[in-house]
Amino acid sequence: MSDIRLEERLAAVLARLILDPEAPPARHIAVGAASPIPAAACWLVHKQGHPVRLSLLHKRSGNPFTEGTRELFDLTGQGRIDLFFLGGGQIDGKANLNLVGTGEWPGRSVRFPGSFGSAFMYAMAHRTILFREEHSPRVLVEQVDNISAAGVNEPGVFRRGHAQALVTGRCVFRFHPDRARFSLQSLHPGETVESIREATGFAFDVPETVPQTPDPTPAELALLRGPVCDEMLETYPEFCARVFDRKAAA
Amino acid sequence: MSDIRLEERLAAVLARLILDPEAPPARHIAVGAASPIPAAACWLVHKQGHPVRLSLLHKRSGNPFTEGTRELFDLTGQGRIDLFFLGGGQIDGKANLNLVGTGEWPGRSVRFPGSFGSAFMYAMAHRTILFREEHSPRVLVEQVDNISAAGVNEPGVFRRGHAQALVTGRCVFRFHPDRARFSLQSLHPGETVESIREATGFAFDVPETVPQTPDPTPAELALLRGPVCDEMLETYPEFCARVFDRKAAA
Amino acid sequence: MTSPISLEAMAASVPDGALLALPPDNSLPSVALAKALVRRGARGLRLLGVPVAGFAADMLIGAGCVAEIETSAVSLGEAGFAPRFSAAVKAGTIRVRDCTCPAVHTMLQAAEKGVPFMPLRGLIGSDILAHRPDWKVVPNPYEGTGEDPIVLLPALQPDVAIFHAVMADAEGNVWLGRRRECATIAHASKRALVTVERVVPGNFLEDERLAAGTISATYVTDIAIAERGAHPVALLDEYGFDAAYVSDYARMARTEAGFAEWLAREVTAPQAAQRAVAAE
Amino acid sequence: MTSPISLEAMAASVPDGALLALPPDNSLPSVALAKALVRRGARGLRLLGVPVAGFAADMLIGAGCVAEIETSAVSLGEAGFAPRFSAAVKAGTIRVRDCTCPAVHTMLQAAEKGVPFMPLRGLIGSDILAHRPDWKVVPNPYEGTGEDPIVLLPALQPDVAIFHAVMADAEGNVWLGRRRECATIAHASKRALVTVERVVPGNFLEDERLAAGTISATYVTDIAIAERGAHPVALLDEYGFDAAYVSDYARMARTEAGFAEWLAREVTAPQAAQRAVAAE
Repeated sequence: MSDIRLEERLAAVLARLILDPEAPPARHIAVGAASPIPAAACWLVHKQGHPVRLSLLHKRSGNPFTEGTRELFDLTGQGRIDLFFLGGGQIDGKANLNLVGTGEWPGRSVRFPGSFGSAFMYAMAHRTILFREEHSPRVLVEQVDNISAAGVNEPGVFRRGHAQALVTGRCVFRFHPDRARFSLQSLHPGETVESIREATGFAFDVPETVPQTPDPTPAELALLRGPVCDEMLETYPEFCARVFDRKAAA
Repeated sequence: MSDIRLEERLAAVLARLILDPEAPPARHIAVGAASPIPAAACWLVHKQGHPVRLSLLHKRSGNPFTEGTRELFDLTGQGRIDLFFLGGGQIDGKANLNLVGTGEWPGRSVRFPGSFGSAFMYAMAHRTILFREEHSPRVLVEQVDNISAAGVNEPGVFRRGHAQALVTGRCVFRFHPDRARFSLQSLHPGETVESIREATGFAFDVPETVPQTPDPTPAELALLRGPVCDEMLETYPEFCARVFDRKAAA
Repeated sequence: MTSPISLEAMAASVPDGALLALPPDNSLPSVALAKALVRRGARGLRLLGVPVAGFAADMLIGAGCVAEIETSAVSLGEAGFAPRFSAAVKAGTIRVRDCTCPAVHTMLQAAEKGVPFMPLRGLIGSDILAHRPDWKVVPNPYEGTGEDPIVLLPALQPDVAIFHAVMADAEGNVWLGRRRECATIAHASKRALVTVERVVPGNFLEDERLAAGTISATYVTDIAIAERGAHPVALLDEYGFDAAYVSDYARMARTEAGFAEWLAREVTAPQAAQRAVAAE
Repeated sequence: MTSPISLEAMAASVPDGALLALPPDNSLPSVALAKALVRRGARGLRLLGVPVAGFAADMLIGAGCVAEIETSAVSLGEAGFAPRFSAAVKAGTIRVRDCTCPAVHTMLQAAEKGVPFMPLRGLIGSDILAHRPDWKVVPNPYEGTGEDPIVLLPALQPDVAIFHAVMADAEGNVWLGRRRECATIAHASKRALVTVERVVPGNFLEDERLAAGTISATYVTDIAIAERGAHPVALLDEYGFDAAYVSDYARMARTEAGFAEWLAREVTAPQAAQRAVAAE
């Protein structure tokens, strides 16, 4: 199926991670505004019939929050957000995230927009899926220049969850908070363990055999291109036009 | 003017205390539900043309709060409530209030409804006028059985305000937080220093001359019986019927 | 999303011993559910008045459903002291954890934010504080060492929030306007059981005029339809306070026997629920 | 009660150096007032993004009005990084106090309640915490001695809250629906300056449908009418986001010269305010 777009593959990969039976159940997922692929994954899970509540931040109509943006953080503090997505201008081998900037604090080399709620969400959501399409030594670094949100904490620090996995345009890494290391879980088509090593600035574990990331099934593709796209048109018009060749009605 | 009702006199006394130029300005006053005489005093000040904001708790229409009852306490915490009224099942000579009950904690002899917000409001409003119509040794005691809200605090404890005065059906006491004592300020008609001493369970200071509490002026009476009553009919129908011989339209 | 359940099923879902958060008589209590709890014979309930308790609490206490109450006051408002509460305190058959209004809000807000405690000004010098070993006085860490004592209050997470709203929508959102203490109660509690006058189509969160007064279905465990479910308490602009009903209660509940008679007539008799609805 | 003042008078009432709290681009920023501040030549402003900053902040920074910004992020959303903010950070001409979203809310909620601090979970291990000497890590007093470190944040009281609402009423109340961070900002700040699309008769607090989305006049210092005052940001169901306008800004503001040209055309030229209104 050469007509599978990378975005579709990534959405399907994320959907399977959401449903991972070994992870805590995902009853309520929050998705940030600039995250069309994670949003597509969540809608895919929803359209597959799984009972999941989606809080799509910055959705203009039907914004689920009536306390302003505080409510997402309060919900997460209460333990009601099961899964959140985070990215990072830099991500390191201990799953530390840098959303602030490179170089001297507060980002004198390249300033990123800022940490948003990451320093809180990463510790207080039941789990986090890290997602960054660009997979390069520039992004995946040995050690982030500045830690916006820490991958693990010292023993005794209250923390509800950690990174479950890191999904990139090249592969899926599983994160192991007990040893603060990633392991390679699957390779997207065209990638090898060696190509991943070259593109990755941090060391990671490699199991004896590393499977290929499975293709989205025809059923998944049909849902993505149909009902998932329908739901996303209002919030992500450019994404839907580019990936699904669909435009919102004027 | 023998036709002045006690409630009218008390409302006029309270209004003058609200406007006392020596006290911090009363720009925003909150009044509890069961307080028709303080409410009448506030409306009188308002109808005299003074720029005062009134937050009448439990007013059904036009309730000023959109955060629920929390908002009154937040406003007071912010320092935005200049004046509050409190009473007490017992009030003692140090201006301690007992709204919990008499006898062993939590009021095994006579249980009162409870402290409401007094333990907070008394310390955090810029000033409080104590009002209790019943003036007897049962109510005005040497020492309250249980302190719902303390009249004064140790040095170093943050506190924004204290009791300004205690108004009863017999007299007006001024409170002196520096020495934690009341002094007699004025006597209602028919009372003497001796009659007050007999009716009061706590010791208080008496200046050389104690004036009589002035009568409400004809202008004050006209306002109370007209526009003040108009404002109060919805919230305090029984009070208006009894004091002003007015009934709400059906 | 959530289909309404029956009032009796809702009452059955409240276990004996649960900590129930109830709004006051001016803020949409579910008297209908309180009556259903009496009918189901609930026992050992712990009530939290947010921040004060009223008619429903006094009735539950009188009916023997309540082991403990944490509140800033119990009052019938214009109808006077709460008679069954006062009797239970005198008899020592109820544990009272006296509180003060902003402390109730603060403890719930701490639970709402998922933090273990929050500070509150005032309270120092009060015997309410002296009787609360769970409230701690610490020096303000933002002042010099040991200065400026301030009270810390622990987060309080009720087992069940119970209140009455005007309406629910097809998604399970409920609308109750400005009475936002009910939102805080729902956010802070493990479960929220909400009675409503009616269920309407649509989604309140899609309507800018209604959204601000809506509690999201995220927090709502179950909904039951109970017409005039706040009665005798007023419900916004839907119906007024039934002062005669409460006065009658206050008079009869002065004695154990009078209360029992009232309860039989208004709550436990077969047609009591329906009669109560038509009572005003 | 409050008579509306002019936008320019409102801008004049904001002193140089003031700490201004601004809502984000999805929550009713007053872009109209930000432009008026540029026109009046405000200097040394300290901005607080609640919890993030967007278009208005980048413009104020580019125009040289801003000495310091405290925020969890500055972003133009889909239009990418905030160009004048990024340039100012690189040049070292702005002090940045990096924050994290719930910490902004918590510091304002502490001011709203009048307490000196509030705790917040998370943050530990982040360099954001390491660069905030005003945030303290203390052992949770509700655990055993020295256990469970938790962060305390000080109350933050802005000098001026600035936002745009849909409408004001005759009493000076303003209505903005579910965007309740604006209410928290108004409660926490010393003054609140609110631009509105229109002023209508009546009192929103008398209307159960509108009351929940209303900010009481208690908190509102002044109101100015600014039609399309959030533009290019969306305003509830009143008007949409003007993506082309923001993209054009993002492109021109990549350089100092391009920004100057944009500013002259859209803000400081005599008819700029009117043109901006008609721009979509």
